Order: sequence, then C-alpha cells, then structure tokens
Amino acid sequence: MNQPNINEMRGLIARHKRWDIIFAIVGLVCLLVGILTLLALFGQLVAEGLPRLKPGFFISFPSRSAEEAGILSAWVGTTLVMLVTALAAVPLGVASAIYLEEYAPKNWLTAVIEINVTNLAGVPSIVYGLLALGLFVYQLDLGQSILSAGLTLALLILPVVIVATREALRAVPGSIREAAYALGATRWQMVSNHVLPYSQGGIMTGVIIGLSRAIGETAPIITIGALTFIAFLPHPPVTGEFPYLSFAWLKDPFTVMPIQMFNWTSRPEEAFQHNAAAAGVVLLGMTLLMNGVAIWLRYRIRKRIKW
Amino acid sequence: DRIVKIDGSSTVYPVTEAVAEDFQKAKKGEIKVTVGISGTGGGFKKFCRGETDISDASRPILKKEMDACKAAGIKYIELPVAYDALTVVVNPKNDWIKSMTVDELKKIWEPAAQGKVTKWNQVNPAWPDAPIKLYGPGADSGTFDYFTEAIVGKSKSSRGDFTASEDDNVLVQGVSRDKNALGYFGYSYYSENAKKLKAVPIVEKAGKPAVSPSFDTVKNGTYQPLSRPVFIYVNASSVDKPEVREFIDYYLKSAPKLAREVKMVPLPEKAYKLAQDNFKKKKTGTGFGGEPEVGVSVEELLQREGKH
Amino acid sequence: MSETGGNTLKAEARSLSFYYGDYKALKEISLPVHDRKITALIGPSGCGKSTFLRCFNRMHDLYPGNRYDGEIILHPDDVNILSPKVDPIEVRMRISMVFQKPNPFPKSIFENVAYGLRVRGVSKRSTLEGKVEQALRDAALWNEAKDRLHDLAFNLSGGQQQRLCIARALAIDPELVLFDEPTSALDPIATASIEELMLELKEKVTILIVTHNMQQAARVSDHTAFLYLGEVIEFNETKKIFTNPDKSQTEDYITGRFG
Amino acid sequence: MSETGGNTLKAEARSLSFYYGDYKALKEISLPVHDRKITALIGPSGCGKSTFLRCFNRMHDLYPGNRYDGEIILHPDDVNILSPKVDPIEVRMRISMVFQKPNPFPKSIFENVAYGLRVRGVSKRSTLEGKVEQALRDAALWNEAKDRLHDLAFNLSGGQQQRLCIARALAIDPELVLFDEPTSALDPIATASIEELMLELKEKVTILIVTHNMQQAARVSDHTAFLYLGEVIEFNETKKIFTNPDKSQTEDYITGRFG
Amino acid sequence: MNGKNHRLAHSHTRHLRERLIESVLLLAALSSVATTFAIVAILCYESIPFFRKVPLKEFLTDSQWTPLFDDAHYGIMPLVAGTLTTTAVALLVAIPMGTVIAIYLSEFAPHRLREVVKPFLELLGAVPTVVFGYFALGVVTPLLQMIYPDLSGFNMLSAGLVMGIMIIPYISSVSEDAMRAVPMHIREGSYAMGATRFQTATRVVVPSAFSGIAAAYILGISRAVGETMIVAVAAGMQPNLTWNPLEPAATISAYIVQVCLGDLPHGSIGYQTIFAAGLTLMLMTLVFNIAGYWLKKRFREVY
Ligand SMILES: Nc1ncnc2c1ncn2[C@@H]1O[C@H](COP(=O)(O)OP(=O)(O)OP(=O)(O)O)[C@@H](O)[C@H]1O
Ligand SMILES: Nc1ncnc2c1ncn2[C@@H]1O[C@H](COP(=O)(O)OP(=O)(O)OP(=O)(O)O)[C@@H](O)[C@H]1O
Ligand SMILES: [Mg+2]
Ligand SMILES: [Mg+2]
Repeated sequence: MNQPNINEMRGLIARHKRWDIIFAIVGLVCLLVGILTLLALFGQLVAEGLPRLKPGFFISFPSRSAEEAGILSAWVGTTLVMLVTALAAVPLGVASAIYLEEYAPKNWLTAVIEINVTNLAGVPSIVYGLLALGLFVYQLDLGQSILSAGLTLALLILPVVIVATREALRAVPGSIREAAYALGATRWQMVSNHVLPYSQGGIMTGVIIGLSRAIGETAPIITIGALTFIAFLPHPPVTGEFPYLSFAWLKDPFTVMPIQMFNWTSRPEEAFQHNAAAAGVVLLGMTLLMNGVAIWLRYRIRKRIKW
Repeated sequence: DRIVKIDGSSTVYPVTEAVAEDFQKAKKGEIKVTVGISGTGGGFKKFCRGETDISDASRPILKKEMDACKAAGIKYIELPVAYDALTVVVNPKNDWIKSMTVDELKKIWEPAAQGKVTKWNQVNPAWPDAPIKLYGPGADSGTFDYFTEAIVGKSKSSRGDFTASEDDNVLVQGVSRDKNALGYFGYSYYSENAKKLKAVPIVEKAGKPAVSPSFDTVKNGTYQPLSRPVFIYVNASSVDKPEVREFIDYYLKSAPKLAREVKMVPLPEKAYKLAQDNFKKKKTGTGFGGEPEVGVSVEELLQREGKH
Repeated sequence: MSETGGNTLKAEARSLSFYYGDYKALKEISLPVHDRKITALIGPSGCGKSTFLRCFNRMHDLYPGNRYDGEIILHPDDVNILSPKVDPIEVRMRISMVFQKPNPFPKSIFENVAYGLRVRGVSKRSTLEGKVEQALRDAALWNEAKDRLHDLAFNLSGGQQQRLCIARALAIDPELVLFDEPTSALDPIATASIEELMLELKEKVTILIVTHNMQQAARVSDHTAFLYLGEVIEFNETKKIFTNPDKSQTEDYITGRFG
Repeated sequence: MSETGGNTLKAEARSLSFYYGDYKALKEISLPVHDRKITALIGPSGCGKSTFLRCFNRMHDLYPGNRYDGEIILHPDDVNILSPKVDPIEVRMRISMVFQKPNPFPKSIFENVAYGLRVRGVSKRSTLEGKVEQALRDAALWNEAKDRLHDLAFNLSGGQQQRLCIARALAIDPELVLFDEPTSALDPIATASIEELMLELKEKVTILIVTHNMQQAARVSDHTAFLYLGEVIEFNETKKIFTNPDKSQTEDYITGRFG
Repeated sequence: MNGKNHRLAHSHTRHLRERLIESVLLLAALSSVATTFAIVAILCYESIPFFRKVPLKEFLTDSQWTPLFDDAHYGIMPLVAGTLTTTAVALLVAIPMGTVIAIYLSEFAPHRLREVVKPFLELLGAVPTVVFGYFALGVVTPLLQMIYPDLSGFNMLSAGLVMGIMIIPYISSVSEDAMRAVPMHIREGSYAMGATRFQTATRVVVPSAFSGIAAAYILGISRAVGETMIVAVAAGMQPNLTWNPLEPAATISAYIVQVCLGDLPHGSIGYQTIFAAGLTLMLMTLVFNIAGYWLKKRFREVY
C-alpha cells in the first residue's frame, strides 16, 4: 500500500476512532449520571440518617418518639417477605421462561402467554395489591400475612424474572443444544444440564432487578394490610426443638422497611425524616446483601462462560 | 395470642400509635396491638368484614359503610378521640394577610373560582396584584371533604386547579417555597413547621374575631369552622374480649396527654368522660346519619341517638 | 445388532426428501447403509450431505418449518426412524453424531466426554473415568488432555475441540456413528489416528461419514455415495466408485485436480 | 507496498512469544513472510498455528490475560505491529483474516460481504454491489448465492459459510491475508477454486495460510514453516521442505502416511 | 440389538417423566395468564357499575377528570395524557442512556469496572420510589427551575426524568446480558475487518442482541407506564389535559394509589373509578405490548 493511501486510511481510522472516543465519553457520562444519582440519593440519605444509624435503631420497635423508634419489626418483616418472594418468584419465573423458550409450540397460546407476560410488567403495583387482597387475603384465606405479601410481590416481579430468563436462555447457541440432543439427551436433560446452567448469569440479572424492585415496593403491601405499627416479631422460623423449622411465621402480621419509611416521611415531625433516611440506607444495604449472592454468582458464571 | 387489630385513617394514626405503644409497654408485651394505615375507607372495609377490632376514622362512617357493616352484622361504637384543626397557611413572606374570612376563603376555593380567581386582589382589593398559588390535600381525603363542607358549604365542592398531594409534607414544601402560596392541611403539620409557614387567623362570620388555630382555641370551640373531631370505631363484639376493653379504657384515659404529644388537639375532659360512658354502655351506632356535618360539638354528638 | 456382519443392512433411506421451509434440499434419496461398514458421502459443498446426515438423528426436528418426506429404516428393528411415532431421543441414544463445526459444551473436557454417559444414567465415578479415558484415547486426544481434564473445553485449539467432539460421540457405544467431516480441522497425524480408529470401530459399529477428502473416502470407506444438488448420483462399493464410476458426473468430480 | 515483488519481505516475526495467561503457546518464533508470496504454516493440531496467525491482526488483544513478547515487523513501514503504540485497527485494516471456524455475522449474505467496505466508509450502493459480487465470485460462491443475497448467512451450508467468510475477507483489498484452514470445510472443487484464487491474489497481496493439508501447502505455497509445540522447527522454500527437509521431525511429519 | 426392548421400556418412563415436567412448566407459564385473568376479572367486575353510571363516550371524550368533586367529570383523557407524557419523558432518558450504558459496559469498559458498576446501577431499581419522588421534588425540580424559572413546582418533567433514571437498570442490565451473550467469534469477525469498537458494537453486537434489547425496552416501558409514587409525589396530582411536560399532571397509576389509600368509602362511585382507570391502563399497555410483540418478531435475529 502506498504512502498517501496509508495516510488516507489513518485519517479514516482517526475519524472512526473519534466515534469510539465520543461514545466512550458519552457512555461514561451516562454511567456517571446513573451512579452519581445513586450516590447523591445515598449521600443525602446517609447525611440525613447517619445520626440515627446506631445499634439501637436496629433493635427497637417503632415509636411515636423519633429518637426511640427503630426498625426491628421492619427489617425482620422485609427479610421474611423477601424470602417468600424469592422462593416463589424464582422457580415460577424460571419455569415459565423455560416453558416459553424451550417447550412452547409456536402457536397462538404461546403468543398470548408471551404478550401477557410483558403486559403484566406494566400493571401498576397497586393493582397487584387489589388483586392480592381479593385473591390471597380473602379467597385463599391467607390473611394479612407475610405469606400473602410475599406471594403478591412474587407475582409483581414474575414478569421481570420471566423476561430476563427467556433472553438468557435464548442466548445459548443452537449448536450447544444440538450437541446435547445428539447425545440422546431428552429435552429436560438438555435444558437442565446445559441451557439452564449456561444462562444462569442472565437469570441472576432478572432475579436481582426483580428482587430489588420487590424490596422497595410499598403500595401493594399496604393494600393487603402490612402494618405500620407493630411492636412484636413474627414467630421464629427456626425453633430449638425438632423439626427445627416452623412455618407459623408465614401467617403472622408484619411490616416492611419501605412502609416504615413511607410512614416516617409523611410524619410532620422533622426528626422522623432522619429515621426515614436512616431506614433508606439500611434498605439499600439490605438489597445489596440480598443480591450479593446473585451478583457474586453472576460474576463467576460470566467469567467462566464465553462462546 | 391476644392481639388487638386496628386499621384505618392516617390522620388518626399518630394518636392510636402512641396509645398502642404505651399500652403494650404497660402490659409488658402480654397483649399485642397492631396499627395499620389504609385510609378511612380501607379501614372501614376491613372493619365491616370483621377483620379488625378498631377502625381509625378521620370522618364519620358513611352510608355505604354503614350498609356494609349492617350486612355483615357488625355493630360499632363510635368514639371521638381528638380534634384535628385544619390550618390555612401562607408563606411567611406574605405580609398582606392578617386574617381571612370564611367568605374570602370561599371566594378562592369555590368551583366557580376555577380559572377566574387567579390573583390575590380579585379576592380583596387591598391585597396585591399577584397570582395565587393554591395547595391542598387530594380529593380522596377526609380533610378535603371537611374543608369544602366547612368553607364552600358543600362537601367535595371545590375548584380543581390547585396542587394536590396526599402527603402533607409536600404541601408544606410547596407553600414554604412560594411567596404567593395558600394552602391548608392538618394542624400538626403546621405546628411542626411553624417556622416555615404562617397560619392564617380565621374569621368565622362578620363581626366575630379572627381566631388563630391553637390547642386552646380548638379545645374551647372558638376556632371555627375548621376544627373537626376524629374517631375510632370499635367493633361491638370485640368489646367482649378483655384485651380490647382494656385497650379502649387505656385509650380514652391517656388520649388527652398523648394527643397533645403528637400535636393533635385533645377533646375537652368532659367529652372523654362521655365517651367512656358510651363505651361502658356499649352504645352502638353513629351520631351522624351517614352524612358529613360541620360544626357539631363533640358533647352533643356523644349524646345523640346512635343510628345504624 | 445382528450377530453377523456381512452384507446385512444397518439402515436404509427410502426416497427421502427434505425441505427447509420451501427449499427442497434432498430429493428422493434412496441409500443403503451396510451394517458394520463405513459408508462415505461425498459431493460438492452445499449438495446436501450434512442435511442428509442430520436426518439420521432427527436433528432437523429441532427447528420449525423443516419437513421430512420418505423413510429411513433402521435395522434390525425395521422401524422408520422418521415416523412421528418414533421417539427421536431413542433414535439419538443409538445413533451418535460428530458435527461439522466443533461444538463442545462450555464445561470441562472431562464433563464433555462424560455427558453422554450421564444422560444414560451412569454416575459411578470410576466407570465414567474409565470410559472417558478410553474415548479420549480413541480420539487421539488423551496425551494432550490428560493433564487438563478439568479445564474448559473452549480453551482447546480447533483440532483439539474436534477430537473432543469425536471422543464425546464415541463414549456412549453407539450402534451407528454419523461423522460430518470429522477430520477437516485435523492435521495428518491426528487424521491418521482418527481413520485408524474408524477402521477399528467398524468391527462393532456402523459408520456414515461425510468427507470432502477423496483420499479419505477411498482409504476408509467400504461404500461411497456421490451426492449432487440434493440427489444421489451414484452409490456403489468404494473401489468401484473410485476406479470405474458408472456416471460421468461422478468421474468428473472425483478426478478433479485433487482426487 | 513496494513496487517490486521479488524477495522483499512483507512481514517478519522476531522472537515472538505468546502467552495465554501463564501458558506459553508460542516460543520465540522468528519467521519471515515474503511479499506477494504464499507462506504456509503446517504442524500438528494444537502446535500454535492459529495462535501465531492471530498475532498478525492482534486478535489476542480482545481477551484479557493474553500477552505478546517479541515483535512482528510489517514492511514497508518497518513498524512493529505488536507495539502498544500501534493501533490494532490500522493493522486490521491492512491485514484481513479468514477464521478456522466460519463466523458469519447474523446478517444477510450481502451485508456480510459488504461489512468491511461499510466499515471503511463506503456506502454507495453501486460500489458495494460491484465489490460484493466480485468478492463472491472470487470465493466461488456467486452462483449459489446470487439469488439469495438477502437471506440470512446462517442458512448456508458449512462450506458455503466458509466461502462467505473468504469473500468477506477479500472484499476489502487487504495487503496481507491470513487464512486459517480456509478450505477445511470445502470439497475439492471449491478448494481448487480457492487455491486458484490464492495464486491469482498473490500478484497483489501477501498470503499467510495455515493448513493441515500437506498437498495444499505443497501446491500453493512458496515458503513453508513447520511448527511444533509452539516452535518453528523448520522454515524454508516449500520445494525444499517437501523434498529435502533439514530436520528429521519435519520429514517425519510430512511423510506421514498422508503427506 | 437385544437391548432394544429394554430401551423401549425405559423410554416409557422417560416419556412420562418428560411429559410431567412439561406439564409442570406449562402450569408455571399459565400462572401468569391466570394472574392477568384475575386482574382483568377484578377490574371488569368493579368497573361494570361504573360504566353503568358513566357512559363510555363521556369517559373517553370528556376533557376533565374530577370524579371526586361535587361537580364530577369522568373524562379519562387527562390521566392518559399524564401517563403518556411522563412515560415519554422517562423513556427519552432511560432508553438512550440505558442502551449506551449497556453498550459501554459490554463492549468498552474494562471488565473490573463492569462487574463493580452493574450491581450498583441495579441498586437504582431498589431505591424505594418514594425516595425518588422526594428527590425529584426537592432536588431535580429546583435545579430545573434554575434553567426555566417559570417551571411550576410540580411538573411532569422532573418526575419523568427521575423515573427515567430509575428505569435505567432495567434497560441496561438486561440488554448488557444480551450483548454479552453474543458469541465472541462473531465479534472477532468484525474486529478482523478493521472495525472499531463502536462499529462492532453498533453494527454487529447490537443487531445480534436485538431480541434481548427489545425485551429490555419492553420491560422498561412497562415499568414506566405503571410507576406510581414518583409521579404521585412530584408531578402534582392534578388531572390536567396537557401534553406539556412542564406542567403538573396526574397519571393513572398515581390516581389509583391516591384513591386506594384515601378516605373514600369502598363501593362508592368515586372508589370504582380506580377500576375503570386501571382497566384503561391495562388496555393501553396491551396495545403497546402487542405492537412490541410484532416488532420483535419481525426483527428477531438468530445465531
Ligand atoms: N484461549 C486459550 N486459552 C488457553 N490455551 C489455549 C487457548 N487457545 C488455545 N490454547 C492452547 O494453545 C495451544 C495452541 O493452540 P492453537 O489454537 O494455536 O493450535 P493450532 O495449531 O491452531 O491447532 P489446530 O490445528 O487444532 O487448530 C493449544 O495447546 C491450545 O490448547
Ligand atoms: N437452515 C437452512 N435453511 C435453508 N437452507 C439451508 C439451511 N441449511 C442448509 N441450507 C441449504 O441447503 C443446501 C444443503 O446444505 P448442506 O448443509 O446439507 O450442504 P453440505 O452438502 O453439507 O455442504 P458443505 O460441504 O458445504 O457442508 C445448501 O444449499 C444450503 O444453503
Ligand atoms: Mg455440511
Ligand atoms: Mg487452529
């Protein structure tokens, strides 16, 4: 290649690379906007709530006096509700996604299910609350309990889990499926031994953003009757004697962190705003903690699998 | 487990919460009390299904709810527990308002004002030629119902072009930031933010003095017509449960102190006495006819025949 | 499997047509596959060799819009394996395949080879280890792989991946093995060992192989079919095809500069 | 590009080592690539041929943990293309590559071939069409593809995909083309046309080809390097390598049964 | 083959097992349909009495929504306009930013950064929306007012902007996963042609991951349409037939939550309005989703 040509090419590359740089900057800026917003929010919460973030805050019940009020019943409630939500939404969501992606024949029923799933994602959360009030609380007689709340939130995040899982499943190349089938694997073996393990990373994403959504939800659980003042704890899930596990807590009344926050933010006293902020910090911490396992797993999986 | 279940209005919630907290401490945790917030309407829905023992209500029970309770065979005891004084507020920088008459307020808030009354001097020529920015609670709230009834004369009759929010703190923010703002909400939000707001003294009728909201003016009945009682409704069959009985006794006894503590206005001593009597007698039914009413005194109310 | 080798048939395509949607990729192919013999399919790129091979383990079932017409009879059962009544999984349990592009699982080398056995319910560690080693030895990969059995298969070179896929297909003792250009990514030495392996294997199993290497077809196969534009132009004993083909098209093809 | 062909060098590896993490896949390789000649790399599977080839267009840069050591000098500029100062994109603009596994884009056949041109800023429909047709003709795919230019490339057969990738690499008039087993999935006829193409191409461009087909190396290349375990065992004119290699290892390899 | 009968027998149980698994999975998939049915049933059941009182024509054409006022009007359009406007603002933020972030993380960022940043971005989705609401009202609106002093204290713009930021992780995380799943050898093909990162990302990776990206968009849009608290706090709760994001307005979901937690008696016409509004929202999202479904089907790429 002669010299002018090379210069021409360098010019072209420089022009193209300008886009690389522009994009990298734009990307970084977008990222920063997101992260900075989060940091701003978090900083605001910390700045406001720090004085309240003392051990006493975690082990006291709500109270009319802001200094004495704590989040014991709220964080215990959130933990238990999230447990139910995760246990219900993840298997149900992953199973639905597997059905839609790997089993469903391409017919109208599948199309209906598919449209329906994404449609559900747009239903306002309060409507899930109305549904749950009728269905879980009254029809199934689960009462205004941890179980009802967990199931409600599970329904709420189901679409997110399903959609993310489906995309993860779809990303597994066809050649891998062919290889498994060719060895005599049944459909389920193919799915459970290959497609599912290889798509765990994407599934984790669905679980993470689903649970993150659930943990911050207020409206639907207010509708089904989460309580704002509750100064006792549910039955412990683990007991000292055989069979060591107890399910009485499922039917207990409860409150959760966002409701506690919601309540505090709407109090007239300024001091409660600090409590709300402190609770916000704890809530974000809990979210990270809750998602920690999923985040770690996703990291491991994505490092290992490259097509 | 011995549990007292309470749900309902967010306005009454602070008092009930305070009582529940102290009651549980006094009982050393033997009796559990839960208090929810799902609005007066949501509270009555649960109450009339027999799911709660007590319902917090910022307004009297209405016809629809009475019917629902009747259909489910639920009788209730209506007990006023405190006053909520609706407070009209303006920005502290507002130097032209010394007091307002009900008529002036009506001129601003009545439906006919929508889109027409947009400047202060349209209401009173002495006031400046500046836009009015209005803030108020959402049309779904008992506060809105009461204010419209008391000022405009007809419940829910209001102009629509004002900034509404469920959350009174949002209204506080709105008014405190805008020199031309005017808003109304519960007294407790004013008293907690008294530095950022200015309460408007109200002249009930021409010739009467302008009265500012305060514990005393509400309690002695001179702050009119914007003070209203708030209630709890007790399921009559729950009264058979000793824990509920003990709780209500405790409630009525400690309400004067605790209401004040949460910045609500306690009823006169006599009213609590009457309420206790009603409760002991298990006097069921409401003193209202399923319709909202303005300006009734609590004592009178408690002596009325209960309607079902 | 019948006890004698000889000239019995292992499988037989009977006027088999295949459609990708509207496109007819195979046109009434009839072809016998002799038991415990090696049958080679040759023909220019795009003539339908892979398509034909993939009919034998019903791979085309996986995609919508594909359609078979005609039959493939599997002996000694005498069933048409294309019939919708036949479970494709059963077919695949008995017929294994090495694909044209190596497609290892994103698992360790060991797990790749062991997978077919696991599917068949084998889970005893020692059995698995023995079989995996044997299969890797057969596929001439043992020496390179024995120290990194638990490494990811994706870190192997192209040819190593191909041999891994061969090992995977052999570990399950199939009755019929379909090879789609198994040595295309292999060097002569590896190719030689795979060809040797095929000759050994044919004691026990039937082999159907697609190759574009004429010499390979000539060296290892007993019968050869020449496909062109989705049709079988000629089928015969390999010796005959490569020395004295009946059709001029066949002759043209195999005597191309690279015969 | 210098005006005369002759014995000038196009590129030169100078004690090039390459590491996949800790694993040293290439060991101090030194190798000249003559201008407008075809240089063949042969060697057993896993010896590092692909790894070596992929150094020339800095493909290894895409993965973390990979490390080069040593130099590859590109002439006539005399730059070390491995130097971090050199923009890999510039290198890739001048050196194109056909991969071992065909890797078409999930686009139409036309867009696959046009891609390199679009990347270079060509967008005039008529220019694109002309170049695409020419490239497809060169890669012996035009007849099969001309009626389905707007079909998805994935629906091509294995060999067709490979030819598509060749067409894609040629459409951009590179100075040096790296072929990683370009004909492994091709039948003899297609192979012949690709080889012919290479011989034609060498009028204008330099070619570095990995092949495990000894005959192919012998037929088309001017120089041949024999790699083994990451080292160059021998490099020489092809004639010399195939008739009278210096090293016994080389001889063993090329005279293997399949020379 | 003498093992054949044995294999057939085995195949019987295997077949049964496979069918069983398939049925279980189908049931799981149907659970979401059942949810929809239940929601629609509840919404319809409760809105029938509403539509008995309010003719559909009035519902669709009246330009005022004041069902709780004495002078009641039941025109849903103000709420629809508010919903669409806030959604549009949110999407104008979230889709470009989410996509850019996804591309940046998947194709540009060093992988350390990516693995650290992603979970933090995902935290954005976990912040209780009330907090976002106050952020919009207390931080974003005043900032915007520095640019447009005339901006009203409650407006759809700041609610929409903040909502857009909240939705970012929905779009960025799911699309980034989809892009990451594009096989490396396809990228190699592009880089080998001399393409820059940007070219590879936009011309090869994004089209290859289109289906996943579309799914992410649909999730994001759905989330925006249904989002409640941010709008309730920051947009003014004032049903206002306007498409101007600088003005205050109310959305369907904000209206629903407002009434749900308010003091209205259940069973009254005021209360029933929320079901009619909810039904409207369901229908709106249904239209979006059907459109999205067809688009996605048409553009799906396979590898
Ligand atoms: N990504 C990787 N990580 C670790 N090791 C690798 C990686 N890719 C290749 N190797 C190893 O490097 C060595 C050289 O691989 P390379 O792909 O260059 O072989 P090759 O000569 O092209 O072989 P073939 O003819 O089979 O394609 C092999 O031992 C292989 O296992
Ligand atoms: N999925 C598909 N959809 C449509 N046409 C296809 C598909 N797969 C292959 N074809 C076409 O069917 C014909 C036969 O393809 P096949 O893969 O069987 O060829 P082949 O003989 O294996 O060629 P090669 O030696 O190149 O692998 C080709 O023309 C090809 O383009
Ligand atoms: Mg093929
Ligand atoms: Mg290689």
